[in-house]
Amino acid sequence: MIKIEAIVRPDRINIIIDALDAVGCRGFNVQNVNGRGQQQGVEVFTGRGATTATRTSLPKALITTVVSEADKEKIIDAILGSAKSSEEGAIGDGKIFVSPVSEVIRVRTGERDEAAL
Amino acid sequence: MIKIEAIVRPDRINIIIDALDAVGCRGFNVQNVNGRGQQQGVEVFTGRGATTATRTSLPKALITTVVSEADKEKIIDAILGSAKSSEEGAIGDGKIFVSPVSEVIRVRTGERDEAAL
Amino acid sequence: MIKIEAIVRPDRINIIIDALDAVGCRGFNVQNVNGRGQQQGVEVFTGRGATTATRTSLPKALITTVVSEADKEKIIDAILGSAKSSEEGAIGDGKIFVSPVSEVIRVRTGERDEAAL
Amino acid sequence: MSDPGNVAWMLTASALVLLMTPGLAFFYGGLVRGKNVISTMMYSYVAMGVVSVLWVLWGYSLAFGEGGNFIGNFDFIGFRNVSAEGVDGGISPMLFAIFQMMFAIITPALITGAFAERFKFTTYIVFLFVWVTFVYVPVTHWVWAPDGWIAGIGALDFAGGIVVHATAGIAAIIAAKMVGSRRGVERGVEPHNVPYVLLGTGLLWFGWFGFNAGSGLLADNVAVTAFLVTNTSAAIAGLVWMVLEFQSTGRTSGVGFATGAIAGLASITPAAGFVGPMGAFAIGIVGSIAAYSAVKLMAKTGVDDALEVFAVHGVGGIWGSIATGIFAMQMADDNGVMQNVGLIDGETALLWANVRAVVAVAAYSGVLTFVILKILDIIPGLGLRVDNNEEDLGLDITLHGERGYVADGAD
Amino acid sequence: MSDPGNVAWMLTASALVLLMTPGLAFFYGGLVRGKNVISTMMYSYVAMGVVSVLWVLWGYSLAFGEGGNFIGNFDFIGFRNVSAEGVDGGISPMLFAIFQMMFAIITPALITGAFAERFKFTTYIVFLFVWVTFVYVPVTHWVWAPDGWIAGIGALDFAGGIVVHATAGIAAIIAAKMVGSRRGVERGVEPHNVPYVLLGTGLLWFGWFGFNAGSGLLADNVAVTAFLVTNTSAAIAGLVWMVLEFQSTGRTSGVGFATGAIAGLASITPAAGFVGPMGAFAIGIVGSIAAYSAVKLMAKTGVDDALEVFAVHGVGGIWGSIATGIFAMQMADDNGVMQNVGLIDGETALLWANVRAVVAVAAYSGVLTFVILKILDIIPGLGLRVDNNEEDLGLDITLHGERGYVADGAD
Amino acid sequence: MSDPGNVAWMLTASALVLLMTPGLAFFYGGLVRGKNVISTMMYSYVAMGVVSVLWVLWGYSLAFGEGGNFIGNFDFIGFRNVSAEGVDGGISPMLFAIFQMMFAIITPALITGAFAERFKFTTYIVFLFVWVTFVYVPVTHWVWAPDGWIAGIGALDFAGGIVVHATAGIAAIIAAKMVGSRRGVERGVEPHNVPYVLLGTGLLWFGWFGFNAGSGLLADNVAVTAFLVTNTSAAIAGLVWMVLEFQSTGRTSGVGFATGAIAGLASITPAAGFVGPMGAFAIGIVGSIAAYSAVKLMAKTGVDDALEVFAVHGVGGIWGSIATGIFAMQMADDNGVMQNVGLIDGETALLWANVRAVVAVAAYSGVLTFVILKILDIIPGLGLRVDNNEEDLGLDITLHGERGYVADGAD
Ligand SMILES: Nc1ncnc2c1ncn2[C@@H]1O[C@H](COP(=O)(O)OP(=O)(O)O)[C@@H](O)[C@H]1O
Ligand SMILES: Nc1ncnc2c1ncn2[C@@H]1O[C@H](COP(=O)(O)OP(=O)(O)O)[C@@H](O)[C@H]1O
Ligand SMILES: Nc1ncnc2c1ncn2[C@@H]1O[C@H](COP(=O)(O)OP(=O)(O)O)[C@@H](O)[C@H]1O
Repeated sequence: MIKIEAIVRPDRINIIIDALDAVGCRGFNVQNVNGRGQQQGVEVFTGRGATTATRTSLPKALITTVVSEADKEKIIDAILGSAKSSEEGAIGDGKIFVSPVSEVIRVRTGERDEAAL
Repeated sequence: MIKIEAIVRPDRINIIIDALDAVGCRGFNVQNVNGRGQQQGVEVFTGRGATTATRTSLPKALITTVVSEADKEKIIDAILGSAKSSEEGAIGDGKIFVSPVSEVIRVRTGERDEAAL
Repeated sequence: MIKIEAIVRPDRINIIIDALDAVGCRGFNVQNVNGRGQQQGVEVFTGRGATTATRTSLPKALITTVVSEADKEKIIDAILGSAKSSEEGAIGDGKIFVSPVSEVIRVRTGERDEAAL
Repeated sequence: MSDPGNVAWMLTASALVLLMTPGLAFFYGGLVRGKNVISTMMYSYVAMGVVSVLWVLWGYSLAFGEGGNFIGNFDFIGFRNVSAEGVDGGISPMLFAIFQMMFAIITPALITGAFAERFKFTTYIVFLFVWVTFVYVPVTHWVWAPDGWIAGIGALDFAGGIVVHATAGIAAIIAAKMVGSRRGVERGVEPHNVPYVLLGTGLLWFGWFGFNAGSGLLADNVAVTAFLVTNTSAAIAGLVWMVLEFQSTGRTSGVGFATGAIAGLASITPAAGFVGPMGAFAIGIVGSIAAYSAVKLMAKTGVDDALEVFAVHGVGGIWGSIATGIFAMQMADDNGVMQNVGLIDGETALLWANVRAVVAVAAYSGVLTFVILKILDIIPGLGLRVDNNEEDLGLDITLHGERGYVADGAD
Repeated sequence: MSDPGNVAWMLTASALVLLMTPGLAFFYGGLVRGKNVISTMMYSYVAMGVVSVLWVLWGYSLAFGEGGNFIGNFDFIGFRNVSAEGVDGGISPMLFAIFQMMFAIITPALITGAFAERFKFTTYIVFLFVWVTFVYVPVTHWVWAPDGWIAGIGALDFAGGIVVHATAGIAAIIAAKMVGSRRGVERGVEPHNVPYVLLGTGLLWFGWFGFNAGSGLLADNVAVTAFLVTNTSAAIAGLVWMVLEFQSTGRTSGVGFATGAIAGLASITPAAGFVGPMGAFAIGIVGSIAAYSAVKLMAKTGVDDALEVFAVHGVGGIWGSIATGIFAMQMADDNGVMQNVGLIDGETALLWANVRAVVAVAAYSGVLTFVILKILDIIPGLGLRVDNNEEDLGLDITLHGERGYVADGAD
Repeated sequence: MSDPGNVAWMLTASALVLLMTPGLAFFYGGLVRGKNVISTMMYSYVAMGVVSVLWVLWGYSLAFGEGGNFIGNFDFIGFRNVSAEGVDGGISPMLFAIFQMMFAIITPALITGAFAERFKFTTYIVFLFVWVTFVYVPVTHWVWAPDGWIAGIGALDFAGGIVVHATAGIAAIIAAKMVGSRRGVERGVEPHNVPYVLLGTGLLWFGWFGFNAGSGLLADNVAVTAFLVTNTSAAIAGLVWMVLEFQSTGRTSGVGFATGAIAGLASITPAAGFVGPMGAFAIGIVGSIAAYSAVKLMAKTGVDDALEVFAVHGVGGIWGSIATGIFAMQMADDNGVMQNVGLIDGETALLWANVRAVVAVAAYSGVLTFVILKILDIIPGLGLRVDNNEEDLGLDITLHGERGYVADGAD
């Protein structure tokens, strides 16, 4: 089993989730993070508004789903197809990370691995 | 070393932490996520209350602890034994994911791996 | 490629990010978690202030960056060099976890692996 | 005709008392867990809806109609015959009825702190109608209608220590016991948003000036003293709570100071028009110590009065009502001759009357609340408590279909 | 000289109405997504800046100068000749001008709910100046200046159902249509902070006592009735909305109760000085049902009036203005003889006048708002809408350089 | 007997000024980091406790007793001899004392913005008692007691530009310097909750009507003008700040508008009863520019006046006090003959008196604050600053045992 972590724009979440739904991925979780990459932070006011600083990072959302190897490509395709902010994409659209998971257990039943997904 | 990530109901956190304590796991961290699996989202109001939408996901908590392989089963048992919302368990009680960790370093001392846990 | 996750004190974040910048790590994300280790929680008031309880965990920040193996040590050194709360370090300064990542994809371009970092 | 100054002040005071209910919503809403913040606040807000309607339709009439010692009559149903015409040296009946309405709104809202995080919202709506009609309205008649029996025995309750705080406080503990403890609160609940608690405290303190300094119904020197002692009691009681906390834990919580101040406000309420600043100090100090001790005691009883309504409002209001009998200053009688009133001037009549009043009202509120909740519990489709799953997920999302806070992104 | 009581009440009422704008900021700010909370609140706050200045410089003069049927004149430019000296049996012109200023502030702020989360802030500042000058000021003159043509046809608008709510409501729907829908709101937007919505509701309800009970300009019995019916309509309208919601979904949202209450407040506004509590019930109930239905209907039109300004304020204000013609009570004429006024007493003149007034004002506000926005859209450097990237990131960080909430740690 | 209208207004005004302190708590609380939100708010809230008590016990007596040029006496200790009986054409001494109490509460609370996020709470409690007694009380006596020496030289401070804002502003910068910079703020601190800043601004603006329009102590035409100019100055100053910000960064922060408005309010305070709307424009515009520049300058000094108390309140109050000498309008003397007062009418006496007053008060507040803090620093068990670990973890959890916000789940 593998874990797919996608860092995406917060405003794309609903559309990405629909895409995941469409390819049959119904288990996932989402959280808010702040991230930086090529996309730089923005200038923000600090103190009483007359002085500014640069915010290092911008809000991003992190979707995590653990799936069987077999489903990997279709999930990735679903994300790639839905996460771009525009046709051409723009810096800051995000990244997908894939990593191994050795075991999965469903709390309710104690089922393990593929059965637990 | 392995990382154990447990997605659980937010209202079980204290009880799970007590169970972890009991088996001697004293290092972990917790965060709030929103998740979906078999348990579906709920209907919520949007706009000015007269229209509704379906919330895709529900609040969950994610406990992460990195432990040595040897401790794996007792940690998992502790979680399984404490995370269920009722005797029989209910959909949405959560999942445990286990994945490899290749290195651990303690910031304070620079100690590595098992010594750093 | 590997994922480096550093759990650190929230008040060190800016300094750590500067250190990451200095060694050329410009992609990462940050989130807030609550954690416990050797550092214990603190006593807090509950209810109407006249009764207390012990908070299990304290606020920590989690910085995650995915980098190529080659960059691992310099990133770790950058974090170790910037995350301590004082010269000697103190309990609760945090931990670094390293784990494998098998694939990376840039959403915008579809580039994979090292090219996507 | 009413003097416009008195009208101006009583309009303002009425608005101030109305604002206390949103203030209470924030005070209470901040103290619960985030998954129940809307639910907790709505207990207060919906009281502004239900009780406003009820009061106009029948509440005021039953409370202040000339019906006899125990209850009013139907003369003022739908505010019929409630004139807006001013009267010399006073305010119009309608303005009085409006001012009183605001008290009727906040009293049941106070109770909700006891059963927050688990009481069914639909049942609560019914409870509001029934409890105000059968508990609040009669008690108000007893104490504040000229022909009420408690007014008759000479008991004094300036702004509602008996009518508001004692009734609500006793109802709270009964309700908390009957509804049962919240699931999983053995370790105590950390307030999810302390700034809301402080905001609520600020609005309550502010609004309480209308509550107490308005209760003389005129913009006169009684209003001025009432204003002063209200502020004094709140201030000293907040400080005393802080000192008690500091002595036992070495820290001083915001919630503690706020709670102390509210205890001080509840305590001074029945006495506000009758005591001076020194009386206010005494009342505030003792009120704070008593409420603080009551919170500690409640922790041992195992009754989950979630937001300590009994310990703070009930104990405060009861203490204040007794204290009125102790510290009330000399007052002029109908012939303008000064009469001793309080125990400190050697009179026991008022103290005794107030004690009887408190006991009677507490007993009445306790029994009636018990009976009302018992009946609501067994009516099919009602019932007091949400089911376990709803409680675990939180009442906001399950009963109100909303979450208090929704983050962008994380759906 | 003015009676100090009237001055006291009108100073208080002015402050209360001023507070409604921060209240609105929280009401609206809670309903949007977190990334636009500051932007949404600033639409209201900056109106306190811009309109206060404009009103002193030329707004009041054009609105209340004796210029003729359609517009005032320049007599009071910069508050020249606006005396603070009290007048017997009334308040000074300056106090009247201050009270009116607060209405001019909140009216354009109401509109902003329609285009929240996407309207350019700089353009909005210009819009404020232009819209208040060319829409609000003339309409106010028509309705409330003694020589205004709508006053002349005998239409009655006690506290702004026409002037405030109808103008803003119509402007809102026009603006929403012209600015276009928000990106990605097809599924609806969950309010990001319901406690803020409730806080805003509390402050609005509180401030509305100044709005309505101040609109008689005296601390007298009209103020008292206006106070009562305001509260009554808000209360029943909130409850009605809750019942409608409960019937269709089995749940009762905090936002729904709040929205109903606001609809009730908007509905009673034009009638507040002319009806009794029974009229208030009728107005509140129908106003709430109408606004609820309008929200449902709007969802079908595809016009993204983001915070339902038209459905709630527009429909409420229009209904209330018509209802004034129906339920207005008998009033004394100049000779003190009671005259029938409303349809329920068999008179149609007022109803007819108010209908004409609403139609004229709605048409005027709609056309002018359209023209103003069209012009602002094509002026280089202005334009109505932020670009897609700014909208996606949120207006707070892109236009205001701030985030509503910044967590420690996570930079 | 007092006219009920004056009593009504002054009760209202007193309540409004009291509400400013919670307003300030939110204004300041929103500007700091989330880990210090309770700590920052408690600095304000506890002032409501401490100063209310102190004022009744000895503060009022020392401030307004007839003791001589420099300090009052003990005649009114414990509010002895402070009558609540109204007086013809005015308000009772007790109502005056209450109104003044609210000023004494907010003044030290203003200072706390300078040392927020690092000052020890226990030491702060002691500081409150000492600073109010030895700085605020004497200065108040000098300026506002009829026998005070500053009143004697003919200086005018309508509502506290000198007494409140100059004293607090100077104390703030001294305190900031002595306590030292916060750890790790080199990059500036983003306000953790901008809506709180805006809420605080709304409540302050609202409450300031009581502050300024109450300072004439009557519901008369002076109150009306003071109300108007207060609003005008706030409005224009907020806009000016926004323009300055926009010119330098292309964006317009909510905090900036808010800060400008507060600077405008501080600036108009000493002049509120003496100038008209045009004066208010001048005062607000210059006040905003001066405060904005001061914020920029402060960034270069390296003094970490965390929430810019000196730059905003100090500079605003000082400018306003000087501006009073410039723009004050003609006033009637005791014989009813109009006299020129301000520089614009060619008189220099008032300007000169006010400059002397400001210098004297600033010097006094600066020196005394320095001495008081020095002493508190060396008293064993006190000390000004928390230790590094407490500062890093945040004062909320370490000193108050609470976290501002607690999420469900994540323990
Ligand atoms: N090396 C990395 N490790 C972890 N997260 C990263 C890394 N690089 C980028 N990210 C995350 O992905 C987001 C988008 O990356 P960015 O480089 O800005 O755009 P793009 O991927 O389109 O070039 C960042 O905001 C950050 O959250
Ligand atoms: N494939 C998955 N990947 C990541 N998280 C998952 C996955 N499936 C479920 N989860 C998480 O586990 C939670 C519980 O799962 P759910 O399927 O609802 O219940 P159960 O495990 O009892 O069948 C979900 O809310 C989600 O947060
Ligand atoms: N085994 C673990 N798994 C996951 N997180 C851990 C573990 N141990 C510690 N942590 C995290 O690291 C933080 C610091 O650890 P702690 O033991 O308190 O200090 P130190 O590492 O300096 O001894 C904890 O608050 C927790 O968030």
